Amino acid sequence: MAKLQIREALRRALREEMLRDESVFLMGEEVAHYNGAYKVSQGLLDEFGEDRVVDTPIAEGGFAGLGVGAAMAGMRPVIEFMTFNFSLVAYDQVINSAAKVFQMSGGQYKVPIVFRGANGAAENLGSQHSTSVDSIYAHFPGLKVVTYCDAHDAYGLLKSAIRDDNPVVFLESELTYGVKGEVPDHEFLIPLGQAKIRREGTDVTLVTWGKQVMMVEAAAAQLAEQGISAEVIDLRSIRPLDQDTLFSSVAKTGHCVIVQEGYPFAGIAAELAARVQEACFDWLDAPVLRVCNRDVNQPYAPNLEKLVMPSPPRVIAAVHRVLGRDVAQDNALDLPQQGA
Amino acid sequence: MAKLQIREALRRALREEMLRDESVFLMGEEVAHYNGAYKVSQGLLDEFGEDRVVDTPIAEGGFAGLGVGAAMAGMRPVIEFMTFNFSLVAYDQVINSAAKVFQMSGGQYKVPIVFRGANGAAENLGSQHSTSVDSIYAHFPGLKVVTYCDAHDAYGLLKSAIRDDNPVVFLESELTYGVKGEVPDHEFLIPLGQAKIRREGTDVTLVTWGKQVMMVEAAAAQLAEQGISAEVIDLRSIRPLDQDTLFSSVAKTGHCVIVQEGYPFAGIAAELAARVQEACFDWLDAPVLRVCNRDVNQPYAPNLEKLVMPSPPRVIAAVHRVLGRDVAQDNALDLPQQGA
Amino acid sequence: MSDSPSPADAPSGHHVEPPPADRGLPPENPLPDADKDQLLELYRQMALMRRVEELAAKAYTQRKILGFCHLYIGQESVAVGAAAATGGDHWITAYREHGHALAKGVPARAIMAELFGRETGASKGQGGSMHIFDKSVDFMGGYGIVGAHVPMANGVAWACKQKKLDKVCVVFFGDGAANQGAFFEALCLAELYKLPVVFICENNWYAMGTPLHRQSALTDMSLRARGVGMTREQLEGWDVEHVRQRVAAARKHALEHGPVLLEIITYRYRGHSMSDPAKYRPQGELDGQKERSDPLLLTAAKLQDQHGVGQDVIDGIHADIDAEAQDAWDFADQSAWPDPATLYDFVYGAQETSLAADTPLSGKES
Amino acid sequence: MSDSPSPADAPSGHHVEPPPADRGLPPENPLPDADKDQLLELYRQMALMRRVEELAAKAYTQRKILGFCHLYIGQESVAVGAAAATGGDHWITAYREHGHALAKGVPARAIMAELFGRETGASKGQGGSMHIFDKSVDFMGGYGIVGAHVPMANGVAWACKQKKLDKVCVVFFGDGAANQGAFFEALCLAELYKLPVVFICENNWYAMGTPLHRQSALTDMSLRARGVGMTREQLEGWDVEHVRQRVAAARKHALEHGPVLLEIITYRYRGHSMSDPAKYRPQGELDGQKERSDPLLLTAAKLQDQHGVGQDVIDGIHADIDAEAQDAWDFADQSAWPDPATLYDFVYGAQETSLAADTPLSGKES
Ligand SMILES: Cc1ncc(C[n+]2csc(CCOP(=O)(O)OP(=O)(O)O)c2C)c(N)n1
Ligand SMILES: Cc1ncc(C[n+]2csc(CCOP(=O)(O)OP(=O)(O)O)c2C)c(N)n1
Ligand SMILES: [Mg+2]
Ligand SMILES: [Mg+2]
Repeated sequence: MAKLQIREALRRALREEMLRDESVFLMGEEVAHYNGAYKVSQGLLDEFGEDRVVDTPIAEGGFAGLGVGAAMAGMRPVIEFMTFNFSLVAYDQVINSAAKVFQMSGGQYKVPIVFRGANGAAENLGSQHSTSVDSIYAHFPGLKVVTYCDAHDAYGLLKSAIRDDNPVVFLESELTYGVKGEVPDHEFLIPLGQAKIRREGTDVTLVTWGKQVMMVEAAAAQLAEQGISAEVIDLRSIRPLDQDTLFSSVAKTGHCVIVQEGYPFAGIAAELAARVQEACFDWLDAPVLRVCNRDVNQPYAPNLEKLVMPSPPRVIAAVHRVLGRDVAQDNALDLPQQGA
Repeated sequence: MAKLQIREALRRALREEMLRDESVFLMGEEVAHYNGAYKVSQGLLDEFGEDRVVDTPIAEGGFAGLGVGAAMAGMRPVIEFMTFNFSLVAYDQVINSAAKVFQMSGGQYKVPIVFRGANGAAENLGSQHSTSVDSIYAHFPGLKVVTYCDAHDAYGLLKSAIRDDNPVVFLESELTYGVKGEVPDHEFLIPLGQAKIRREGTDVTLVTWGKQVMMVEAAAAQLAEQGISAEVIDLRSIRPLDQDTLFSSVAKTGHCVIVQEGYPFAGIAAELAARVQEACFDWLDAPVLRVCNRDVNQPYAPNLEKLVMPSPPRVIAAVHRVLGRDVAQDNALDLPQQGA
Repeated sequence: MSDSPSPADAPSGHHVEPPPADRGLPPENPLPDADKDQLLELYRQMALMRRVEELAAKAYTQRKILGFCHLYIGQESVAVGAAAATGGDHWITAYREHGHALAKGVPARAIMAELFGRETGASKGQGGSMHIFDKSVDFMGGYGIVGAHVPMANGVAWACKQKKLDKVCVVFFGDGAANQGAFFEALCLAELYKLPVVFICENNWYAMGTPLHRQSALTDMSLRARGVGMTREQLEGWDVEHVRQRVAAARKHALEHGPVLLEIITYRYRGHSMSDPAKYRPQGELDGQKERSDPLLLTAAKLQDQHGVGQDVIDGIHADIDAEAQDAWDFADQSAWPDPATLYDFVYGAQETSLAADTPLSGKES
Repeated sequence: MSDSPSPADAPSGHHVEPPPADRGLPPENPLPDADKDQLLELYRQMALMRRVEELAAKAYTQRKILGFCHLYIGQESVAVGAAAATGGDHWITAYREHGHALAKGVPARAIMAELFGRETGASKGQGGSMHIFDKSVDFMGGYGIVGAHVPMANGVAWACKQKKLDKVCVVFFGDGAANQGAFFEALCLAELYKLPVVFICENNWYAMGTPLHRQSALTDMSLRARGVGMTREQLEGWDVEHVRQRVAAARKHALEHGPVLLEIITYRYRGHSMSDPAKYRPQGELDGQKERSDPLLLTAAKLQDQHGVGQDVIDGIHADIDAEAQDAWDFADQSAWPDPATLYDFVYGAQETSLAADTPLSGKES
């Protein structure tokens, strides 16, 4: 069993799938000669050549569209957005082309494509480079939306995403590419649509995904010291959503806090809260709470940015609230989530 | 008091604001010589000339961006998307430019711009022409998102949107441009951020906005015949959100059904459900339910499209469920909201 | 100081080409001229196309067809001429695609049934007028977001190139679409990767109600190619045989050297869609156009004048296509509505590729 | 068949222009040559720019500046030359904008404090390195989505035109940005509406690690203008005085006739951002470049050779700017962090325009 960085696990998945299937190719800015802005594709150009590891100009809409056409014509493109912030200039291609071709064609044309890249805030990148796009893609039927928290899942999920016959938005993180984890040496896949219980607990269900999993696990560890037993669920795939695992947990704990990186308004956390309160109404002892980014565009100043992001103290405060513990509220900054 | 079509009420608002303030101009495809694809801007070219009523090529990103720059430089552009489906090619400009300039500049540059146009399904237009964009704009701080259900509100809200110093996404509907309603002859404005109780009731709170208001009112009338007293709330403005009106109503009725046109997953209905269950947990006798589009891309076939959209029978079924009435469930199509 | 760079302007080590001169498509026509039978067939296709759409217009007024419906009448020579040169290639186009679909081999029945929203439609009633697809003849749709399908053509061509198929992708779009960023990015990428794409801008002089000179400072849309170094040609599209030849030349060039932008001048007789009365046309323009350069009339005249085809033969063709179009209507009208139980069948494609972990690796290392 | 349309190709009633020849910017230089004092001032600005950025690089390694930080070192002559010609106009640019900000008159202190994320920063610490704004000098940012700010320039120019200000909008962007659809749409709209915009493509030969010839089939980015009929010029940017003259010529043209696309050839000495080691450069390229055409060296030589300026004067300038740059650092370093209580102050602008219904109508009917 090797310890791999997440970028290495992703690279191994990419490489194996490219070896396995000649129709798989990787395309995006700096993926080839530069070996990837975050070095995920290091060495792949050398191994597979310019036809299969392809540098593009800065034209996300153009190459996302190219990917969709190639997928319809029998290829399996992996389109890298250097970060998903830049996918907004290609938003129409992902929503109106990739997600709809299968339906519009009455099921004739499948679009087996992966859009992958770094998502969400890294650190101190300002508001145009810190957007979490989870919610604005998961909103749309026809797309799958997948993410991971460690090298093991990164590997197994990316392989499944590439083999999937539908468009998959695969969300990575700049901040965790270098994080190491154990990945078995043998090949394996993780089916899309299965959440993972990262920590078992009895008092409260904490649900999250992506790089926030580690943060929530840290919060859960601190809660354990306070005698609070938190169950931590990593969704891994947002669409399809493994709601059963979530509901069973809440039925057991009676309390639920959802932690989402990104804007709160009509985010995935809202979707989960709406579903949990509907399905688990009789089991809930308190309302479902959400911990999200504060409802502002990301400021550059590091002291402000820290306030914006979900953090262990904010998760712990929410757990205290949901459990009715009389502890200082999550601070006043939570209140004015709506401006003017 | 005149009876005006909604398109006439919008036109009156536009015209008055253009008379009042020379910095207001209207720009979009076919708004000038063709008098608007849906005739909202009929006659405005003749009155105001080509500098203030401006036809564009089909380049939504380009003219949305032009609008943002003009707004920063002291104009008040009203940018028409022929329909909001086409705004997806300009999505980056709305999100990363319009919504963020005020924040990125540390409050130096305001962006007083209105993006307006038809939103959501008209009828039988297929999946690329039927998208409701409410949720994917309301997700973002920095934007305001406003809509209306009748000529009166269309007039008063559009005027406020144009005068607002922030970017406003103003959602109209192809299907209701011709619907007539009373509009007082004197000038008036409706502040953004105030919901309106369209019908008072005691048993259940029905929340909706835009063209679904009429549909929900029809459902409420049928419910009344069954002895169920439904309160109908029209949000009018999604951002800022008048949650107090909503919470007070639910505190009174103890039951809430949210009706949203558009995809359910991480939609505005989810946001409202999440907020209501949090704020009104102790008042709720049953979970908050949502009635949204079914979770599919819009099919063209008229028989299928009817199944997809919210409708009085679906609202009534949800009300029965939320009230615990033992009535036939909303049909089986509701179940598989997640594919594969 | 000159405004053309010399290699000395560039940092050392960089490869700098002089700005290419305007690149025209070589003027040679690659195909032998269409003979009488071929021309008769082209005529038949154009006439069928027009007849099918006339029926579609009638069905629309009877509310058998709903939503948007954009007719191609007047432009028939473009699709038919292009099909005669690229029948075996991939096609992708916009919402005004009934004609393209028919030319590419989608049966009239399947087209009409799609317009009627029936389960026998080309796209099973899911697509409607704007989204006709037929994988069996490589007809890849039918799209409603202006310009957005143009980049997809590059991907289709990419696949052809990778799979070493001797095929191009032909993509059709309007003069209005040539203002979209998607179109520009598509040109850039196609030229950079030298993809076998034939870009066909059907310049019918209007984008909805806006004439070309009010949407663009340049009204020769083929000139867009100059901004990216692409080979181009502007041509009149009235003569189906001429279209056939020049599209064939473009196809040849695309396979041998890389993409071509053709702008084909044409004209639509109807409004933009069924709901557009088209009052924005200058007086007499439509009539003058029909008289001067109607594709059907021109080809009929050529058949008679140059190939000695009698009026009876032409009449016979019209009788046949009337019957075929009527048959398409009847078929559509009698077809069933899609089954509501299929509503969720079109969200995600069933998995065909194995997700099993034991699928062996193949390729270099296997 | 020729590939140039004749008016006869078009439907009657339409206005068809022949395809314009390549439109070069008239070669006349509109300004008198910079005199000694002016040239000294240009030199001072370039030297200050470089010094401020050297300090920024140092601060970055000390983690006083975080996130992305893109240095402009090597390109100084472009911003400084352009400012000398358009100092009173509006500017809008991308993330590599420390130099532009300084040239346009944003104080070094406000720039450095913004990089440090302090409340005294140009954008109050909200923006950071990529989002510097200063409304008081019409410096309109600092944007991070490649190409997306280019269309905004049209709007600024639109406002200038409507308000009958004698001003242009100057927009800067990179060679990489000239592949984005947003850029193309901006050119189309600017030319259609004849807006007073000077588009400046700073061709520094790389978009991140990708050299120009691998991002674009055409490596003369000014040729993009030909696809939309715009006036254009490609020029070398090493000589600040030459940049000043040609930007002045473009400004004049923009005000009198409509937009201009200038491609100014330049070179960046550092990596794309602070985290890029820039290993992709061919051996010797950077050194050759510095030797051959460093903007500071060239101008210093000109001052000495043509204007008899002594080394002492040059040294004096450097002493001054060292002090000014250090002062900016100190100012930034001692400034306070933004107050957390202001976190929600930057979501929506406070309403300044009256929403009162009784505000009287004005204009024709009032
Ligand atoms: C992105 C986008 N913007 C606007 C529209 C609305 N619209 C549909 S067709 C059309 C005109 C297109 O003109 P052109 O490209 O010349 O094609 P033609 O209709 O003449 O065949 C417009 C504006 C759209 N469908 N998509
Ligand atoms: C839409 C978008 N895609 C990708 C990026 C990542 N990115 C930032 S700068 C850059 C290169 C830009 O090159 P160029 O336009 O030549 O400007 P330069 O950096 O050379 O000044 C890239 C790819 C981005 N910021 N925005
Ligand atoms: Mg057209
Ligand atoms: Mg560059």
